[in-house]
Amino acid sequence: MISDRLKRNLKKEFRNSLLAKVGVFLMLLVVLSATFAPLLAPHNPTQTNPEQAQLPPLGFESERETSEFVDGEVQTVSRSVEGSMEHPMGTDAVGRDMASRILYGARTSLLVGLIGSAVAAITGVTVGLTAGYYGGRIDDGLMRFADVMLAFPSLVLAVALVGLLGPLTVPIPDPFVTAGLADGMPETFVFPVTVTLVVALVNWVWFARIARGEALSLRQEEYVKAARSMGASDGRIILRHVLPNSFTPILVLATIQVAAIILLESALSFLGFSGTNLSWGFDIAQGRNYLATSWWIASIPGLAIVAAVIGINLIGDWLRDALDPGIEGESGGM
Amino acid sequence: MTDHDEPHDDARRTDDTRRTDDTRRTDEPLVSVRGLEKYYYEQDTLIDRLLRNDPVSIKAVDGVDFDVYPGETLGVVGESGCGKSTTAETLMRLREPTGGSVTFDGEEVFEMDGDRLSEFRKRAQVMFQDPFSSLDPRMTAGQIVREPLEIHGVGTREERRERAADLLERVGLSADQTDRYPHEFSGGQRQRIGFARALALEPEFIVLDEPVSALDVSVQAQVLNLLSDMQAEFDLTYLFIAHDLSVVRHICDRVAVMYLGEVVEVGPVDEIFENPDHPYTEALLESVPRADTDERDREVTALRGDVPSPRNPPSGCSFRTRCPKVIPPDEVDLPQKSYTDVTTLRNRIEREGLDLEFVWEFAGDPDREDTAAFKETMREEMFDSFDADFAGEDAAVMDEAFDALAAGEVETAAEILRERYASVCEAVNPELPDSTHPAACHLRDQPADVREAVAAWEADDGAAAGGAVGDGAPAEDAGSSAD
Amino acid sequence: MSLAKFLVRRSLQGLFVIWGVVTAVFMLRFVTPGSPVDFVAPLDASPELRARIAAELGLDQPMYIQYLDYLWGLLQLDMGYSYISSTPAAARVFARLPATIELAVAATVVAIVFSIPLGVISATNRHEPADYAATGFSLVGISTPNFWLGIMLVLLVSVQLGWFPTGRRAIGFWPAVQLIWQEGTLAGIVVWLRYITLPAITLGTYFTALITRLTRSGMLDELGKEYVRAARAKGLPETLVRYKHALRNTLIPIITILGLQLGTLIGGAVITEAVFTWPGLGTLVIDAINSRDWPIIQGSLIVIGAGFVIVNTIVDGLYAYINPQVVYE
Amino acid sequence: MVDDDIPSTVATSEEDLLRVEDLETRFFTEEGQVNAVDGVSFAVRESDVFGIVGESGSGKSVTALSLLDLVESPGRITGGHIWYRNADLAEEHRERTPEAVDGDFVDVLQLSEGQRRALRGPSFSMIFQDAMSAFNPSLTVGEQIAEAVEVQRRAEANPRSVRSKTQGYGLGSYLSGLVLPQRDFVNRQSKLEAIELLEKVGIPDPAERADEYPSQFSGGMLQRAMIAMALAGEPDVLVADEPTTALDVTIQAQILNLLKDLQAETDMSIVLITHNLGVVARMCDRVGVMYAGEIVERGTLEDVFDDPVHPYTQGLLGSVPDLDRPGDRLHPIKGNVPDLIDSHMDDRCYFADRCPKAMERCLDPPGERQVGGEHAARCVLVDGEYDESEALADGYFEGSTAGDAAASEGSTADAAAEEATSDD
Repeated sequence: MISDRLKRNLKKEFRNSLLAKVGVFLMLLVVLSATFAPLLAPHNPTQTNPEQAQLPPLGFESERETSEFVDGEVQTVSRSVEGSMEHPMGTDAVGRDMASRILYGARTSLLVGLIGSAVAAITGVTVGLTAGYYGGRIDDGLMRFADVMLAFPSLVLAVALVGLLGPLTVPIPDPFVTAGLADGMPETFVFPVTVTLVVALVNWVWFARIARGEALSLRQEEYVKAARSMGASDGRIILRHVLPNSFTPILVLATIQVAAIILLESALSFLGFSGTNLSWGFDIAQGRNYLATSWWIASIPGLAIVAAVIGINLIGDWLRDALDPGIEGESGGM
Repeated sequence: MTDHDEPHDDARRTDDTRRTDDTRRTDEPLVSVRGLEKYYYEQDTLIDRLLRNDPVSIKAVDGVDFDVYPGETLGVVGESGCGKSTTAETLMRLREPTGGSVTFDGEEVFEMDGDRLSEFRKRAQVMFQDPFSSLDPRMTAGQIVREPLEIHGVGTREERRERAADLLERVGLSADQTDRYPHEFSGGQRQRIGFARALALEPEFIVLDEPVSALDVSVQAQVLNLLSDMQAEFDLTYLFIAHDLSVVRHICDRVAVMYLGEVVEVGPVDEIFENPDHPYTEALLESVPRADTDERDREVTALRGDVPSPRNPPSGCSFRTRCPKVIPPDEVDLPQKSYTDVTTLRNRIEREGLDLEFVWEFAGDPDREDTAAFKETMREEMFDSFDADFAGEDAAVMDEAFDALAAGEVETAAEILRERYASVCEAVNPELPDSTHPAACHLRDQPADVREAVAAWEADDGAAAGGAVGDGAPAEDAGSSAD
Repeated sequence: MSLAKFLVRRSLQGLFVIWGVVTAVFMLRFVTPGSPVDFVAPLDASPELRARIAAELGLDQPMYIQYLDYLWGLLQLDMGYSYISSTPAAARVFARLPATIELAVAATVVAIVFSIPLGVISATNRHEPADYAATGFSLVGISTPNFWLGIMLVLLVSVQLGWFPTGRRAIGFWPAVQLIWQEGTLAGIVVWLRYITLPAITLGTYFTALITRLTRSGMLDELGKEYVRAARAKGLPETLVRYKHALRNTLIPIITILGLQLGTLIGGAVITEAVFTWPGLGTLVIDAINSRDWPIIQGSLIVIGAGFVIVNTIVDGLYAYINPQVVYE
Repeated sequence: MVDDDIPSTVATSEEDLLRVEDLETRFFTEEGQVNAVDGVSFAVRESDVFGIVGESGSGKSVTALSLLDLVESPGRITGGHIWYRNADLAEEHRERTPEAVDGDFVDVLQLSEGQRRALRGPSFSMIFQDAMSAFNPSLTVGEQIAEAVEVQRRAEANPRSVRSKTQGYGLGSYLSGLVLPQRDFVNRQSKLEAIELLEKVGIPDPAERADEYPSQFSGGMLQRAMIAMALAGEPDVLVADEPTTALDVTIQAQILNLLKDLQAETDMSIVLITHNLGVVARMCDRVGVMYAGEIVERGTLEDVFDDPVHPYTQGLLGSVPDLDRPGDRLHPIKGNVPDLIDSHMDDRCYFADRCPKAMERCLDPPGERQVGGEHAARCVLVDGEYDESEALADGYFEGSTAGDAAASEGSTADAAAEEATSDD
């Protein structure tokens, strides 16, 4: 679906734009972390170790209060701890390695983001193209339904649905561990199914709206009229003419939606609704209780989210600039 | 409606091939359009029904008749919004008609389905106006030309490929350009690709919807020549939609002139251009600036005003609001120019809403006291030569009307003027009579039923002084019953 | 079409959507696994007791009766009684509403005050340091999860510097204003400001960033249009070209986008409330979900949904008022 | 780029109001440098209509914008002079910038930006092709015309020397105008004048129409309103860029009649940009034919239409079907308009690749040659007849430019200007 011209534009835009390069770099970082987390992680991210709890990141110091026997009495002693290579990003309240948790957290964010966005896109585009192409009552019905969906803030709806349906998760065996390449790492990866479906459910409307708008205007294009005058079936017209020509804005929206969904997932995890404890949002919620003593537990996962989302947004801008130079863009759709 | 031309197979228009003999045409029309209507409705949603808003109909095409004979090029001309493109798209079944019928080679197009529709889609093609939007930007030239063949399952993959290459070459592109995308071609070349696509299924009939209006003149000439050559070579019948009269004159055999959703005049191209029968056609021709050094000194009387909105079309003849030749009633004896001024004033009052406040201000009396000044302003501003032309009864009626206006009684003024000056043009809608060069104008021959309606109106006018007929509704019935 | 007709039409549409919202919220209970009885009845309740509780809650009726009952109740602002506290749900929901509205309005004010000048500066100084700074800020702003931003603000500004409280709401805006003329003291407003500042910034940052982006690109778009060229051709001062012509047309569509973004604003408010333990609808709805307190869940969701529709209807009306061409189209 | 050695000064006249000399406007786009206007010279006489005719991408619209200094980034006027005769202005600048003054003529391009801006309205004004996009959709038509009136009123209220400074209507003034109606830029008097202007251009019920928005106007009425706006400053030169292209013929006839009447009434000069040879014939006294950024032929209307020398002019006239004398096949010009990208343009006569009479001599860029009187053309055929022995071989240019030229119509000069402004 990506023609030579679009490829050329993408390349040209990439060469000219520093921001596009930064975006691709950040995204690569997240994708590589997510994929090779078991190989890259220094520790098992779920392994607790009270001895090593609340260690600061490399290069930082932290005062820690411990109970020690001094002169036969239990006393609270303040002691300075330094970050070490052992735990480059420090450890959390129960001594789990932050660096490993960040790497594994990328998996959750990325998988939920990509699969959620894909499910939303497929549903929304199918509905939207049909409604826009046929118009009339089908279209009216969809648009009123979309209005109702839009009336619920996606976060509120997601919280309600996940909270009420309960967090279903599926353990997926980790191929690296199965292959014996990463001993000591978690054997399965916990994929939050409910969260993924719910984020898709609350976001498909955006795709439907964009696809509908595209279909409505493409329906008026002379090449679609020409195809009809030649006797092409509706199915053929939608698949051969309407879908390919609405692909660009849908792709741009899908990209932005990955970012939106990562933010949504982290918010759900933060509120404790996600069902997995290997998530950036979950760690922020944990770290929130230790702000006064261990700032890094809440800060570092947040930075990871910001970096990932910036990366995706930059890629979205790059795609939009490259794919849509002349066309009046509906700016993002959200 | 029959035409008087012989069939021909050479579309190149040189003077010796021009057909001027008067023998009636014996062959059957390839395409025959009768009473074609396409209305759109506004304010027709559920909420409007709840609010009891009446749907507003927009009569984009309002009872169009014409025939296209095998081998000829019928031009359809008119200004934007006259319904010419809608007519073309409706007759090709790209839009659902509101009424009327279209036959193609004797078969009713609107009743076709399945194989018969598919056959029609093969034999009749459309070529569109916009070189940018008529080709799918994601398909190569080759794919575009192959598409109709694929849809109708013509030939093998290899045969289709060859045929597409052959077609592209015929329309003047080279074989190595088949894998290029539309944006790699210039506007003229894109139109050639669109034409090759229309030719792919070896159709008999092609609707050319403004095929050259988006092109520069030098390129336009290339494409026009191509269209002529291909018509001669493949024995094609064209319906040529255009707004550019010189192009129409160049390429068409017969011409239909459209105004506000109706055909107002049809005839052989030379007759239309040299002896136009309808005042609109005449005005259209006069308006075109000629590329000639004498042009600067040619006196051009431009039509007044704008085309009325199709939401609120005028009663009777749709052209009467702009027509310089509106027919005065028998008892009125004014020069045409002054009568036209009266009709303009009446249009302002009845249809557009005259801004009295501005007249008062213009008269230098915003407090609305000096009626004499008001009347003076009306006479000066609305009329060319009031004092010379209006006398006796006319002067009295006008004076009475101005008095009413000065008093703010717009309805009364309208009534006073209508009573004396109502024209047959606003009462009865003229139709196209059955002839080789018909015009829908009361100044020309009219079909018997229109003549009857006129007679009835005149009788009624004489008796009731024209009051009731002027509002158009009953008159329009009289007109449309003639279908 | 006249403006009045347009407004009537738009309001009817809004009512229709609100009805959809109510229906959707009502249906939610029937697609959720488990019965409310499980949460209300004691763990060891006998079947008889469970049946009695169900009857008391009206759950033994057919679905359509329950639906009609609920609709009828809503028309009288009756949302049933909380399963947990047995107080009227409507009272609890409306008691929490002002806090959320205050937060949302404060955040919007923050956003508008900062974003539009930033966007204009950015667009009129294209490719200059100010533009890069504004673009950079807006990129980071739309990419930062607001709950994390809130926590970081608490960490830096409250915990480290101690400038603002870490959370909660000490006084409502309206009581604070009343103090001014009742007691003649500004102390109430000052306290109100101290407590709302961090939540408002937390919630407003995303919108500041978003509107900055929209203003910048919209303004660049408008400045490239023919009417701007025509305005310059007639010799109009550049100030008027920019602000009277281009900025005006930039802001008109942004108003609509903001209406649609109200959902994101309320969603953001929910989580911001969770971070700052702000006693609004968000904290109410999260608690209610955790305890399956259906009347509260339904009531809050309906108020949020209906609020969204009402605000959007008003926005559309305003839009039509300042930009009459939409009515004529 | 090496240009011709013959200076392009043709028959200067006492009555010249505007003398454009070697004007160059370029666009610096990502595809490369686009020479939209490439050494254009012409003169406009007082109360004369000068037509610039050419196809899309010939650079005619950019020429129009250059006259008013409205070329926007990435475009820039890179060279040439626009001499404008205005005794007052010349007097004012004689001391300060003597190099910009020549007799009563002032070189507009050598003035400061503020001074040039002050000339828009009273000296130069412009009407655009598409009135619907040239009006701000969210302000009433009357308000927008009143702005033009107000600009003029304020300019007159202040002595000429500080005129550019009165442009300083700052953000503060604007904001206070929003709050206090009496501080608004447009006052009641200019609104009334706007209504009078609407009346003057033949809009019925002008007081009512002044309060309507552009979308409530028909195309023809809005074009009239734009003419009213352009006339507000009583300009010396009205630049009309395709003023009737978007209109139907009957409305076009109205607008052309209106322009003729107004010109007769006000004695202004008009520079009329169009692709329609009929419009040129109807309106113009003198004509320049533009091709690929150059004026290839110019002279009086009779010179150019009855006696064309340049094969492009001949081809253009031969391409138009004649309304009154239908007949033979049309004689189009083969090929397509070049894209004006500097690196694609060989240093030669730009028309040679499409010219039926191209000779080896055409491979050098031809300078402008006098045909006689005011008639001049950039073509070697002025010097002597076509010589078949020197003809370029068929297909001489193929391969080198044909493909590129075809691919590039979208990025011709006007399109480049368009893209440049809409690009984010």
